Amino acid sequence: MKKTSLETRDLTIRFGGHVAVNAVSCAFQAGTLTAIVGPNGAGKTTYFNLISGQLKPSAGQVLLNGSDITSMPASARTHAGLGRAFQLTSLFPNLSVMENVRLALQSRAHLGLDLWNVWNRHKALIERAEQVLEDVALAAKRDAHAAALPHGDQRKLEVGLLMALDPDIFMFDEPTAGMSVDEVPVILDLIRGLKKQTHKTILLVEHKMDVVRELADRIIVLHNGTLMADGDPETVIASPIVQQAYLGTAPVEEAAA
Amino acid sequence: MIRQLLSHDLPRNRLLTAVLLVILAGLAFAPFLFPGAKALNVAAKILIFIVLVASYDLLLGYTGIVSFAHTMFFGIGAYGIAIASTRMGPGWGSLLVGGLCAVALSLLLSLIIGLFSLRVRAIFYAMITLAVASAFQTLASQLSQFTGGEDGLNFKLPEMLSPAFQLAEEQVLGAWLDGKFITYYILFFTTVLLFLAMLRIVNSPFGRVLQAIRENDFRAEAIGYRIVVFRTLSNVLAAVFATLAGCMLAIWLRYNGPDTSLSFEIMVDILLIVVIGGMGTMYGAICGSAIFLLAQNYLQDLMRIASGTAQGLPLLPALLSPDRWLLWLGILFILSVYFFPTGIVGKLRTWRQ
Amino acid sequence: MEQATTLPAAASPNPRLYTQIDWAPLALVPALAFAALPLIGSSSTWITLTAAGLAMGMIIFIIASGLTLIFGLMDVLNFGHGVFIALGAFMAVTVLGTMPGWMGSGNLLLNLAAIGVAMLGAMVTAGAIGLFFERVIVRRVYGQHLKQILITMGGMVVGEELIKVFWGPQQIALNLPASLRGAILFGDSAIEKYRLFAVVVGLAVFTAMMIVLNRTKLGLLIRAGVQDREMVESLGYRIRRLFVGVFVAGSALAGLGGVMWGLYQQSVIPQMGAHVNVLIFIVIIIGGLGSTGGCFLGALLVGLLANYTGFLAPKVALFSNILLMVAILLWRPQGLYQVTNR
Amino acid sequence: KDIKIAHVYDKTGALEAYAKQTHTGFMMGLEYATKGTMAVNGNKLVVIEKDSQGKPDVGKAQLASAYADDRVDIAVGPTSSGVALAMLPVAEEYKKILLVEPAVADAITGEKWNRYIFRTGRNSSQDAISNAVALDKAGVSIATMAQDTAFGRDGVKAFKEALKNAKLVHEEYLPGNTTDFTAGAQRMFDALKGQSGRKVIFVIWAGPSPIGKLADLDPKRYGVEVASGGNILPAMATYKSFPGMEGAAYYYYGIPKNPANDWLVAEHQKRHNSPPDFFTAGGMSAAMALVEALKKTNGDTKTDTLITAMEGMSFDTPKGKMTFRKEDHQAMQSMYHFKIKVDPKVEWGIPELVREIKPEEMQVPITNKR
Amino acid sequence: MSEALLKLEGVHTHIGAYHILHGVDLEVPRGQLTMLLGRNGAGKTTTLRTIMGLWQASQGRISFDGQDITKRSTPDIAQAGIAYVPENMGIFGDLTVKENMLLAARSAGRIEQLDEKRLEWIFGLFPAMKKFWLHPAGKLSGGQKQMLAVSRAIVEPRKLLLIDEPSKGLAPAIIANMISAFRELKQTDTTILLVEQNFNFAKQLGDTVAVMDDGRIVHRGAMRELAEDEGLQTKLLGLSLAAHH
Ligand SMILES: Nc1ncnc2c1ncn2[C@@H]1O[C@H](COP(=O)(O)OP(=O)(O)OP(=O)(O)O)[C@@H](O)[C@H]1O
Ligand SMILES: Nc1ncnc2c1ncn2[C@@H]1O[C@H](COP(=O)(O)OP(=O)(O)OP(=O)(O)O)[C@@H](O)[C@H]1O
Ligand SMILES: [Mg+2]
Ligand SMILES: [Mg+2]
Repeated sequence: MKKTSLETRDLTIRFGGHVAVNAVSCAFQAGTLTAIVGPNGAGKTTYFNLISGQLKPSAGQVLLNGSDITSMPASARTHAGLGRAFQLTSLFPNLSVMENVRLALQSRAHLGLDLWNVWNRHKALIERAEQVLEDVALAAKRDAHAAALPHGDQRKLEVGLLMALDPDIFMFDEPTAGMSVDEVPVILDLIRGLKKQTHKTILLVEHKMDVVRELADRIIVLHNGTLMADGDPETVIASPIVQQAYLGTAPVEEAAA
Repeated sequence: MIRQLLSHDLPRNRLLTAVLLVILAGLAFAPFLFPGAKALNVAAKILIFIVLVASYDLLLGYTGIVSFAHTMFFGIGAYGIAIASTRMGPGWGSLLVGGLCAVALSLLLSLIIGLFSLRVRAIFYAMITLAVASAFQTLASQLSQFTGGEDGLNFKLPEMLSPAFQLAEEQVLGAWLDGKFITYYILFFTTVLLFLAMLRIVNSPFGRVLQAIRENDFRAEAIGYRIVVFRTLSNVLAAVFATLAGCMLAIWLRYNGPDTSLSFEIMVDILLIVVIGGMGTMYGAICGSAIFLLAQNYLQDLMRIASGTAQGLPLLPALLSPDRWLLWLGILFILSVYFFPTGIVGKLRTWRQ
Repeated sequence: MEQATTLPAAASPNPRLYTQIDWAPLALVPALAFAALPLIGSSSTWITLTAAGLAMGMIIFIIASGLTLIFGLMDVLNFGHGVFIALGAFMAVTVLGTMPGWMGSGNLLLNLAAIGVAMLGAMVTAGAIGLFFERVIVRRVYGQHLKQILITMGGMVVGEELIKVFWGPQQIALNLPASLRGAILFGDSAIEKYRLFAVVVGLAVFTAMMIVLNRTKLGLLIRAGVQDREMVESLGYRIRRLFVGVFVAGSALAGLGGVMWGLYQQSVIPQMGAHVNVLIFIVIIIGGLGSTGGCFLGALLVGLLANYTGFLAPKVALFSNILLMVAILLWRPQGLYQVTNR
Repeated sequence: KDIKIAHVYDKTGALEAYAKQTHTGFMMGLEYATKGTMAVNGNKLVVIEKDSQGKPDVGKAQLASAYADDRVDIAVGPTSSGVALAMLPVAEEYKKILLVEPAVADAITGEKWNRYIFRTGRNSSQDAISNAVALDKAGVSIATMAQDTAFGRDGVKAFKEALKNAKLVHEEYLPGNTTDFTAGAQRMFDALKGQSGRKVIFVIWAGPSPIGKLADLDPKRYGVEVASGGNILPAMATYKSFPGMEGAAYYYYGIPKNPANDWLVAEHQKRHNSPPDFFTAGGMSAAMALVEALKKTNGDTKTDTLITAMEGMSFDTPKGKMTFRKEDHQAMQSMYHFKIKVDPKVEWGIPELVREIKPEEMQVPITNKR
Repeated sequence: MSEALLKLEGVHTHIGAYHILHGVDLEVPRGQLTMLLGRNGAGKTTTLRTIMGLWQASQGRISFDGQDITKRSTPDIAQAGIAYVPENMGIFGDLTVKENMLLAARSAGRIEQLDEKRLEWIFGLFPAMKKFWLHPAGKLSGGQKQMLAVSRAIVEPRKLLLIDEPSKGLAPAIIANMISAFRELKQTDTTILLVEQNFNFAKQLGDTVAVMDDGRIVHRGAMRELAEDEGLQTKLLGLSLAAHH
């Protein structure tokens, strides 16, 4: 039995009258990649926001390695080992690609409150940042401003920030959306690499079913904020609810890939 | 060695380096190069504004916080010295006590303001600080038993710093070694020290986080920086440096009043200098202060000449009258925001790498 | 596939959720008034103070309305707003100066006509200068708050100096016309005639703004333009013209406010705009930065509280605005009415 | 040898308009006193203008620069009391005379005084006492309304001390930037309305006069009158609402009868197409005092010589004869008890002379320490 | 092949100091759906923005429906009959879904004037639009925003739609709806230029195709050709994903 690293209990959030995430209880295990699927607006991103602390739940708890982190701010959760890449790319636009990654590493090294040394005294951070940029295939653009990158490269940098944080729990929110077909493998390889490290827990929101099918150890389905299905990929994908509500009555492109 | 002193944040441009060296030399040898009460006064003001503006740059240029309460801290520093020297009589002890109390008060106030309002939207914060600063100014003029009200406080300094004190009987290289001379050099070395300290702060890992927060606070929080802590700290640091600048001002003027250190005009001046010099560069504070204060003090003289030559033309003499110097300063300012959005330093740096 | 069967307007799951009127701020004004009554004691004094305070609030609303309009729609914080107020007031001096006959006569209609002409003159001038201001100064800094603050501040300095060039630096008297002087008595309480006039003008401005903003597409378009100007242009609208239009309207309102304020002060000085800046900023912060209704209520609250504290504890009156602001912000950190999440 | 005089005044800033009048008056005064030669005893008078911008720190620096860089012999100015107070120690440091005109704060010739300070302008006490003399009758009840500043409080204090017969029933202090007077007025009405006899609100206010606004609140319904001192001409426009109002003024061009004033009024009308105002007369007085002193020393500008000459010196001004009191160097001068007359053709309420209050009638306290 | 509704000839675009488009030649035939493909940073978005007049072409000529629109302003170009769905969706977050749609319907002054039939058709395609009709658009989920952006472009008939990656972040069911929507639009004589990364999506829809690389068009032809030629796909698009299967 694998160890449960992250758990949500009855996690709920309401916006006005709308229940975006409705009493979701779910446990995630280290060494497992769980894909979260569901129609648009099902509450996947909101669920992530609740786990990583961008939103406060109306009810329910988030537990990390057994301890309750529901009242922790987002920054503290990051230090506790939760890492997150965003669906809508969120970078430091006027800083260089290198600096974007370095800042993440610096946070991980708890150096933020160092007022006295010059930033570049911490050589190890710089070397590590270069390594991360290699990994996400952005080494050539290390000095460009993040804002000037094309959309696909921005997505890669978004993932790069997450890699730099090197958390125990990785949360990817549609990491490959808008990325060109030849770039997608870069990200997929990274995720595959992570899967090899058995103590990491990976959560992945993804609409591309081929990707999900290939990577996921387990799939959970959110629909209208409720947890509708949970199980191994084959069963879940085959279930009528997923076929109808998510993939649509006429499954289209799947065969081609 | 110099790299280390400058925290590896060099001017990065020949011309800029040259400009900075000229300003540094001018300030270092001002009592010898430009004897005369007015010139020395301008030089001292430049020193004070370098500290004040650099501290504001820390807040605005690096952290992206627009605050109008910066003069409040400047004023606290100046009042600290003024009130202590008035109450306790002239002496080094009064300076120390006044300075320390002022710093303590600034720490407390900036912490409160920071915690209270750094959670609200940036533009909201700007306007709230504006209101707070104006209330503080009212308060200062109301507490007239302490602050001397609208009239302010005139006070004396320790014997050694008073104009009557003479270090040597004779002039040395054209300068009288009097109390003013000593005060000037105290200000000069304080400025150098404080500036280097601020340069170090913005180039520390902490300073880098401030820039990240300026760029995208949401993301900064998400990668693990508690932004309330960083913003508040940046606020507190800026406040403390501004307070020290205020102490310097009071020591130089041997006077303080609400208009001298708390007025909104000074706030406008600070903003102008930051922008003219170049936001988020630190060196901008040096270039900006030097240019702005020279303009402020000598523009009127220039205009006197200009309006003389424009005599007889319609409207022009009225526009060029030395009394309208603010008009031209305002126009210069608007133009500089347009054409030098990155300020002198930014312009020089991109001009020829 | 699910088919839509109902009409679009009724299709929302819970439309009331987003269209409900928020009553709490509205109740604040009467609440404040009645809370003051027992403290003041004499009811005639209370009526005098309340009426004066409400009317003062109306005047403040008029001078602040242009600023809220420009901020609410265009997200531009115009520090130069005060200059337009001063400009309006100085125009009133000039215009009324040419009509001593109408002003001096005791005939109410002639007096109002004279003021009407002055208002028109002030609004046209302020609007025209606003056009220039938008073109030359504000145009290039849309969406950049810091630069807006800096540039409009520069504009304020320049504008104030230019007023000195044209009208001189000294204070100029601006007398009320004969029939608006003095007060009307209700028993033992007195209400100045001019304040009644201000109430009428204030209500007219408020109604006009509410109609234009809520009953036409204009407000929507400009709010959209602030968020994503390129997109609005891509939808085929000439957003630039609209922006100019709003800026001109806001400046004209400031001009109108200047006439009202100048007549109230009975004198004008070039610095008068700068003097009211903090006051109107407080009002629009209380209102919620850009909400017309919020600004209106905020102005009334400021006016009332200033009068009550002025009577009960004059020292406190100095800080009444800021105390009110802090109290409101503690209650609602975004101001009385929040203009969505900008 | 030229005699250098610095005029340090608030050329720009909030008091710009007042400052301009002073400078015009000062220059005209030099011209009049030297009979157009601009020289005393063969020494040419050179005036250097310095702008204090209405800021105490700038005033201080400008004065220091005038004494040190321009090597002036005497300085004159400034307009604002705050600036003046900051400038006093500078005169002491440089051991040069500073002739204060027209800043009014009592402290200038009071606790902050030093022996290099002279003042031709009137001080707050003179203002207040003369007004008290004008209003002080038995059976009169008075409420004062003043700004809550040192200026206002000093004024009320001096006024109160000078009252012998009238009864002071209420002191109202309002913030300096008050725009709405309803609340304050209401409190004064409450205090006065129960009184019998004549009821007066006396207003001491620097800057735009608020009495027009008081008039709009209809004080007449309680039988309350409003009284105030003189002011500059634009400010006296509001006085038109108060025909018959009494008070005491420092200067109004139509009141004093003497050659200097006749010349000033005629010349000013000729050159500037307007009558001279408050501060014009003050500026001229300062100039005439200066020339008189230099004449006494035969153009000697040594500070001690000048001080000796000036202490107790009497000199002519557009307001008649003034005398520098030996103790505190304050110029003792006449004030004018007036009554407002309204003439539709004139833009302001005209203060008509009731009586000249001679310096001897006013016990202006000496508050400095020598 | 039918005549071109939109035609780009030798278009160059600079952004600041960067030279992004190096002479783009592109024809969009009337009544057809043209796919514009290419890897990240190839210049697809820049091409669309240049057509809309959001960037100025520094060289070359763009003509639409027989008129030269190279130097026209963006509102002018839009009024000529072009709707645009930008890469970042361009949602007005402060306005409700309804208000967003209302602004897109230029002919309508008030909401009641929106074409009801068309609206129902859109609600059928994207049920979420109906559900969140009066919600602030900024609170929608990523995919819902994308739906709104597309809905806005089709709320009124236009001659030409320029759409930048509409499928990203959409659930398969919705993608299927969108495909049928575009097919229906083609029936009503609407011309579409679509930028896409999702080749499977592109394959099902496109009539003609153009592939960009490094600011130039490197391939033009019928979609069917490219769909059948895996070698060409790998060469032009680096379709290596197939290799993992
Ligand atoms: N504002 C900008 N400043 C500088 N360079 C830019 C800017 N916008 C785009 N670029 C550059 O222009 C090139 C083309 O970008 P464009 O966005 O058109 O690519 P794209 O084909 O749409 O890519 P993607 O599929 O990632 O969206 C890229 O190299 C990008 O770095
Ligand atoms: N701050 C908010 N206020 C109001 N409603 C919200 C807010 N955030 C999300 N919602 C609503 O909650 C629902 C879930 O949104 P969420 O972003 O979690 O969907 P998602 O599953 O990530 O969809 P997608 O696949 O399109 O990204 C949506 O209907 C959205 O409108
Ligand atoms: Mg999502
Ligand atoms: Mg693109």
